[in-house]
Amino acid sequence: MNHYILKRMLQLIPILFAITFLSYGMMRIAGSDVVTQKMENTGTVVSEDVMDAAREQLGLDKPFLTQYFVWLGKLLRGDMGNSYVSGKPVFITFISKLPATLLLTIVSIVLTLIISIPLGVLAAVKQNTIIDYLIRFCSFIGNSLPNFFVSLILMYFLAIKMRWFPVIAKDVSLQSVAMPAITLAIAMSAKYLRQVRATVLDELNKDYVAGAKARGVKFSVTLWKSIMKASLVTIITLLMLSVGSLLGGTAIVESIFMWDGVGKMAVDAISMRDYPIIQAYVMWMAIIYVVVNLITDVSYRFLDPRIRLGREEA
Amino acid sequence: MSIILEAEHLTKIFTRRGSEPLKAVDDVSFQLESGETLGIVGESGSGKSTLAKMLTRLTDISSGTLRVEEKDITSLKRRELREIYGTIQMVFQDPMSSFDPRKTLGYGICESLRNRGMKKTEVDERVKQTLEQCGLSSEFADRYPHEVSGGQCQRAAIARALIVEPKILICDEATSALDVTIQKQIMELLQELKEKRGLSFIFICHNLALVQEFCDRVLVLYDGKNVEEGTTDKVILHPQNEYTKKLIESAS
Amino acid sequence: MQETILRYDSVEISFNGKPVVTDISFSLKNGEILGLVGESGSGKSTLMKAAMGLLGTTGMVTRGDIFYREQNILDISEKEKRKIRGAQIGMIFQDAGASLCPIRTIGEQIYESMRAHKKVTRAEAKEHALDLFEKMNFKDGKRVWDSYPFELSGGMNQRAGIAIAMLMNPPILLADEPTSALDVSVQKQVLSEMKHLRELFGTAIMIVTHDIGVVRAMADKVLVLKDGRKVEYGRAEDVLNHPQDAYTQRLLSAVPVLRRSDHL
Amino acid sequence: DEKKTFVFGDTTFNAENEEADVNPQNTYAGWACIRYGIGETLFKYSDDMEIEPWIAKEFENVDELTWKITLNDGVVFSNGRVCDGEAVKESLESLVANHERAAGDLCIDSIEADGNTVTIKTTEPKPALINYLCDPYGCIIDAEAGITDNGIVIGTGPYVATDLVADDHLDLVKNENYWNGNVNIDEITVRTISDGDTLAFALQAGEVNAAYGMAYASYPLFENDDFTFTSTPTSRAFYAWMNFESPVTSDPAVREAIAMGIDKESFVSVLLNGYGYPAEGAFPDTFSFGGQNLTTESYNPEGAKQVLEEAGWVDSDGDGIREKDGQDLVIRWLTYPSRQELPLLAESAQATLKEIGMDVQVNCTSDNNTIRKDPTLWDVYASAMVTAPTGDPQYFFTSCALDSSVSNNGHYHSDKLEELAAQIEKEFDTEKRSELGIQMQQTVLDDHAYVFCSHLKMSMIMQSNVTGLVAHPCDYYELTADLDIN
Amino acid sequence: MENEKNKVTVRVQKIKKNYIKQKLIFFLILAAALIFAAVFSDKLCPYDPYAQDLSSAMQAPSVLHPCGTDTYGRDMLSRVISGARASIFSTFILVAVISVFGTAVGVFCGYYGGILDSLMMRVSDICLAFPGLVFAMAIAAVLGGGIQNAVIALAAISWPKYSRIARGQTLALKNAPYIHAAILAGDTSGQIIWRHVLPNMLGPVLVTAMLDIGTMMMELAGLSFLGLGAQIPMAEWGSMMSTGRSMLQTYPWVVLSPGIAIFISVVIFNLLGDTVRDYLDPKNNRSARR
Ligand SMILES: Nc1ncnc2c1ncn2[C@@H]1O[C@H](COP(=O)(O)OP(=O)(O)OP(=O)(O)O)[C@@H](O)[C@H]1O
Ligand SMILES: Nc1ncnc2c1ncn2[C@@H]1O[C@H](COP(=O)(O)OP(=O)(O)OP(=O)(O)O)[C@@H](O)[C@H]1O
Ligand SMILES: [Mg+2]
Ligand SMILES: [Mg+2]
Repeated sequence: MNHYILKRMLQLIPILFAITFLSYGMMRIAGSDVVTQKMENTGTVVSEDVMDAAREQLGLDKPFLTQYFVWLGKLLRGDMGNSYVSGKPVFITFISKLPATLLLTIVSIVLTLIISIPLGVLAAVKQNTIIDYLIRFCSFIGNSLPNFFVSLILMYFLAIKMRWFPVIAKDVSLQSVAMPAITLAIAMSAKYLRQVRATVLDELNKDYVAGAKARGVKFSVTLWKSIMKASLVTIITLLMLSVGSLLGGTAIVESIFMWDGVGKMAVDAISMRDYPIIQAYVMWMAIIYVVVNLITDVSYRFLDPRIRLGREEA
Repeated sequence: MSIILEAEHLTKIFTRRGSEPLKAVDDVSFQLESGETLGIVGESGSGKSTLAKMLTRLTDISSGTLRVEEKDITSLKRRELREIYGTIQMVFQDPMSSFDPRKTLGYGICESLRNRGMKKTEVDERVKQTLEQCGLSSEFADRYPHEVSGGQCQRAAIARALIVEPKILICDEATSALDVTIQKQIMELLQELKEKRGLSFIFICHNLALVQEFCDRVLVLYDGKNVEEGTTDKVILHPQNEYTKKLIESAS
Repeated sequence: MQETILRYDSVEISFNGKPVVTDISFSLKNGEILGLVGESGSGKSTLMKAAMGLLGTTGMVTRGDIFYREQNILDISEKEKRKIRGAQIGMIFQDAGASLCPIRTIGEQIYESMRAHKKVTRAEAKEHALDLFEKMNFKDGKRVWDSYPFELSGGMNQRAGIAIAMLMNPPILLADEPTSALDVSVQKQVLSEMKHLRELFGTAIMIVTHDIGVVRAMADKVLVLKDGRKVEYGRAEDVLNHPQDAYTQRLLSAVPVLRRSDHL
Repeated sequence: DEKKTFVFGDTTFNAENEEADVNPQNTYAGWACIRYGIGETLFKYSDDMEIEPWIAKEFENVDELTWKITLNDGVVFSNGRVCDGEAVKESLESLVANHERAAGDLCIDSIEADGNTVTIKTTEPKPALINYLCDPYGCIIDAEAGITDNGIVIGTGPYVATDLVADDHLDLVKNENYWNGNVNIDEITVRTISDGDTLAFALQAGEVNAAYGMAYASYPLFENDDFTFTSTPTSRAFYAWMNFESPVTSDPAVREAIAMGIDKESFVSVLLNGYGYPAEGAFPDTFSFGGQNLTTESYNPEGAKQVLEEAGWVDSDGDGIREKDGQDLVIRWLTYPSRQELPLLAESAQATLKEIGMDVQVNCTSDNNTIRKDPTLWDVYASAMVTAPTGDPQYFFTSCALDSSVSNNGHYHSDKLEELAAQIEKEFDTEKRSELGIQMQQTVLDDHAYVFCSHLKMSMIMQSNVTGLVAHPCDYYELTADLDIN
Repeated sequence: MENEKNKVTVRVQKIKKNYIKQKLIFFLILAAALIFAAVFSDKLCPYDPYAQDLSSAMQAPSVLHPCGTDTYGRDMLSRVISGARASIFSTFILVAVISVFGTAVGVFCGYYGGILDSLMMRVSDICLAFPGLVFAMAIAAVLGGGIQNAVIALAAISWPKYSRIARGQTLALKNAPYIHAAILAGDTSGQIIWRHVLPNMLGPVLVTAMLDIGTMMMELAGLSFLGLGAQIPMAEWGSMMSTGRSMLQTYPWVVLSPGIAIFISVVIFNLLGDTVRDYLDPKNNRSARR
């Protein structure tokens, strides 16, 4: 097991290398840099000399490869550099914003589970009845609303009409995270509900369900003890795979709800060409993605005895 | 009689991540003469199917030598093997799954002829002929696997193997999925082919009664090893090996 | 005279409105073994599933009745059916391993099934099960109890499935090709255990098989089916030794027989 | 009695806008310092954009290079330190040392402090020195007290910054030592809310008391008794630059047609919901050198068609687009999305110019600054710029329209303009500078080098119980001591 | 007993007919109608979707303008119809490209295995681990905004999903007896992939693709929100919603019209996907075809 985890961690190294190099390269060919970007936003004019001096100071005048390896060298010494825009250390900035994003991610995943599993199971069990159609219809709605639009609707109803939640998050608290998390959860639930339904339907068709029935076991017992347990592997795979896209996809919701997390930070950093921040973001997201995948694989071993005890198939 | 297929010290080792390598077939040698029927028996998991796949090179041979018509085919490439498949053909255990569910039976049957560049009209004629030979009317060519019964499907599978006019036919439990009446029809068909065409058979089966009825010689596999070999009557009526004895004991 | 415990009365079973089994009547007495033979697709499994209420959403008994001890088990509520399933009528599936949930231990599932019908503790259930395992010639009953289905061989799974069905000691056991997935040697043990069960508890058994040898060895009566219709029904000796119907004759003649001596 | 708290929502207070904190010596963060009432400058602009006293009482232009400034008595920093000549000297010296733009603008040679007077010597004649000192970077801060890690400074304004998280919020409390009157509000939070719709919802929900920077489309929501608007024209102009190197826009007829083909009135009244002013020249009418003094084309599609027709641009193949010498009249219109008015302008110009037979292809990208450096990639560049940040006309021309201008990417050249620029460089008389400013605008308008479309009407919306929040033409002053909630 | 035999209980079975084929045809027609609308959007628009009339801006839905008008006084109905072309075509092209490319890579890797397989799987790992947003924004920055580039950006990060599905399927199919039979028939690897592997894995890929049409519409809308979507003045549903979002309270029809259009097409393609899945499901087929 430890050996396995170590191996996976080692696999991370080339991925990180490739990803950081890629993002460095892309940002470089993207043209424009933080110096011009800054100038434009203020709507004023600065001489070329001043801008060149600023570039030299940031090392932006050096060739691309030199810049990358300088960055990498610093990184290996534990120094992620300073933001070009705010001048603050990248690591501290990133770490200070990460909890907000993690909270948002976790709450929305939990919400997604709470919504999609019961509804998905219900739709599967009541396949082709009015309940099934109703649930699926709702999932279509959830599937066809862009999340910036969902946020507006939620703000309008929950904050303006109902006054349940504040429009703008004042702190990193459950009440503040509610609306952004619901926004993310709506789209995800719509997707997962259908996956859960499909998975449960698959399980329902398996022989062991008939077997349990023939032994006189209550359907509800079979449903929760066997079917759910069997479906959980698929559901967890789906969820974990989406953690990656979720962490990256929070940007829009974060900036709409003024949720001061890393997604919003990344969007701002990209539009400002703040390379050190972008690099840190890309790198951390990749690490989180790989770690989450690792956790998924490990959790399979607990959920599915076939993987835990059996040999891997050739 | 000449030796048409010769296996020397064939071994197949499966390596699996995180577990010991498994010798599915362990140093098996035998010879098949033309026109002869060799039965292979053994309990489930003893390596019968693996051996069959090695003989057709559908799986790689870990060690040993395999010769067909005196030609060493042990390590031929997939491309070079295509020629050999004109000599050696195989009928699979489960007839339904050996046909592509999305293609008609006819498509599967004539695939080998088309690959050999035969003209369409000629192919159709041959398919019709072969199907009839196997006791199916030519309209079955247009059916899909799920539209026919297991017995019909198995006959189509035999037709597919026979259409290239091979000299060796390997039947991997070709009848065990079928019920006795259909099984009997197929056995009769095979018997007829044997007599008319002088085909050589390798007949994998766990039904000793069938083996006894159909085979000239028997080879007993146990745990991948060749534990006993000899004429059918000798092996079944006077088994030497402990395992063979047990097998025959429980069969009756 | 033994009591009739299960009775099929002019049963017709349809899938999606199309009858696949028509006009089947027979009865099963206490301690009787009925062999069900016939070509594949003739409706053997369907007949059994009908008694268990396992025909699914598309299947239904469209004519006739099935009585369990004078109670018509087709028209009772799902709750009452559940009480009968397992406890009164046990079933062994063709692939009994697959009728077990792959990710829960055999023990858990045995306990769960027993709990569905009576109040037992886990320990009692285990004791009971290990007892039966021993009788069925399982080498290591404790290990089986703690194993997942995939950790056991096909034969072991099949036996485990049979054991679960027999544990509840149902008066009726429906066995759908219980041994065709097994090695010949294991096959023998299982069949003898089923016979033993009948001797001990007077269990009535309905067994589907392709193996005429099995029928000959076990069955008291034989029902031969073809295309969903009854071809022949009667005492085993009569049907097997003096088949009346052409199909039965063909069936019997197709069975290959192993010669154990040089003489024919 | 109860504390009065006030929440202000702003879409523009963020690092992207170079307002990462409130330190006036950090790029453009001085805007936040002055807007939110933390710092004050020596002089300020009146509503007519005239220089008024603030920390300083008066100034005297001793000679071309020497300025003597007298401070008000009793000005104190929020920490209690007296803001005397020495404090101002320290502040300005630290500014010049740390802020390149300020150093370049002010050209300070030396500063001397003597009690309440400060004498500044410049290295070259700087007629607009006092104007420059009104720029937000000129906020006088207590240089001794220093600047905290998160960029908080001590100023003389009515509010004191206590907490700051860039791109998120700024907390202010009442300056108990305020020198210039009574402060009504005890605590203020300035929230950065980058999404305009969120801000609108927050204002509706009452979570913010006043807001700046919403989408125009949201304005009708607040046109009722619960809310109050305050608006004023500013010198932020939305205008199009012509590329004189492009084969199309180097044709004077095309430029003239574009000038005639843009419907400024409708753009302002419909697309900006009336929250803007059609522009004549570079500066709004509130300035003495504003657009009221100029003559330029108004929307006249028929006239534009005629101009093009006469210049040989005709639609011969009937596709609605004119061509000349086999070349279609295609205008590549470069602009960027960060100012919500620009895409609106592009889209409306696209439609009106289509009517006169031009095919406008819009490229709206945040990468515009790189693209516009290459004159082969665009024909018209529409941008937003504060044309007179210092209340003086010279800045606009030196930065955009002269041979020496860094941003003259369209390579516009006019002998006449160069000459006028040389004059204004040396002119100290405000009235004469105005006059020159008008001539210079007229020159570029006659060449159709720029089309000025509209000026921003700077608008803030507040709950109706808020008083003392008034939009100012120069965009600098927002939260003042007058602010109150009833 | 004898008497009872005469009274045979008869039960009527309610036959739930499986209208899968009809359903499939129905949804195919609807999808075809959508695509038709997209292709012939020019002809179907009651007004020129790009013709501005600022004097009639922001009109509520009426007989003249069933979906109202937008800020520029353009007819919303015409814009929604004409937006079908950009939205549906771009999602179609996107989904087509990623599903074909991803499937090809997956089949290739799954069938041949080896170093190439590990390499491509690492590449797809990298694509999956790379934050999509950064990728999209970087692409937009390199190539400029615009719907094509948004499509390119999404394509670059979405293909691995298909290659994973295809690879898994291929690995499963590779050892199917009928593949062995094809080998014995003398098929080359290419012929096996083309004749047997691809047709048999089409189902899951096709279904994923159908469902992806909705997902990708959402993703495009999200990119539009960030200013990376369609360029002015192109009518595209996602960007129409994004630019119109401020008008939700004041002029709701401007944002709801494209929203409903997205909803309808997402529903149609989702239902089509579901039906295709049902249709390809052998369990349904057996009873339907027999
Ligand atoms: N691809 C494979 N990878 C790993 N092990 C395999 C593979 N194929 C077969 N085996 C193992 O090799 C052994 C022999 O299998 P094989 O299928 O040849 O048995 P068999 O004699 O044909 O059995 P049956 O009568 O059940 O068909 C078994 O233990 C099986 O698990
Ligand atoms: N769920 C179902 N829907 C429709 N038809 C069905 C269904 N289940 C069984 N059938 C049909 O009913 C008939 C009888 O099937 P059944 O499984 O009872 O046969 P069997 O005699 O048990 O065959 P085998 O020996 O192959 O198990 C077959 O023709 C089969 O196709
Ligand atoms: Mg085998
Ligand atoms: Mg059956």
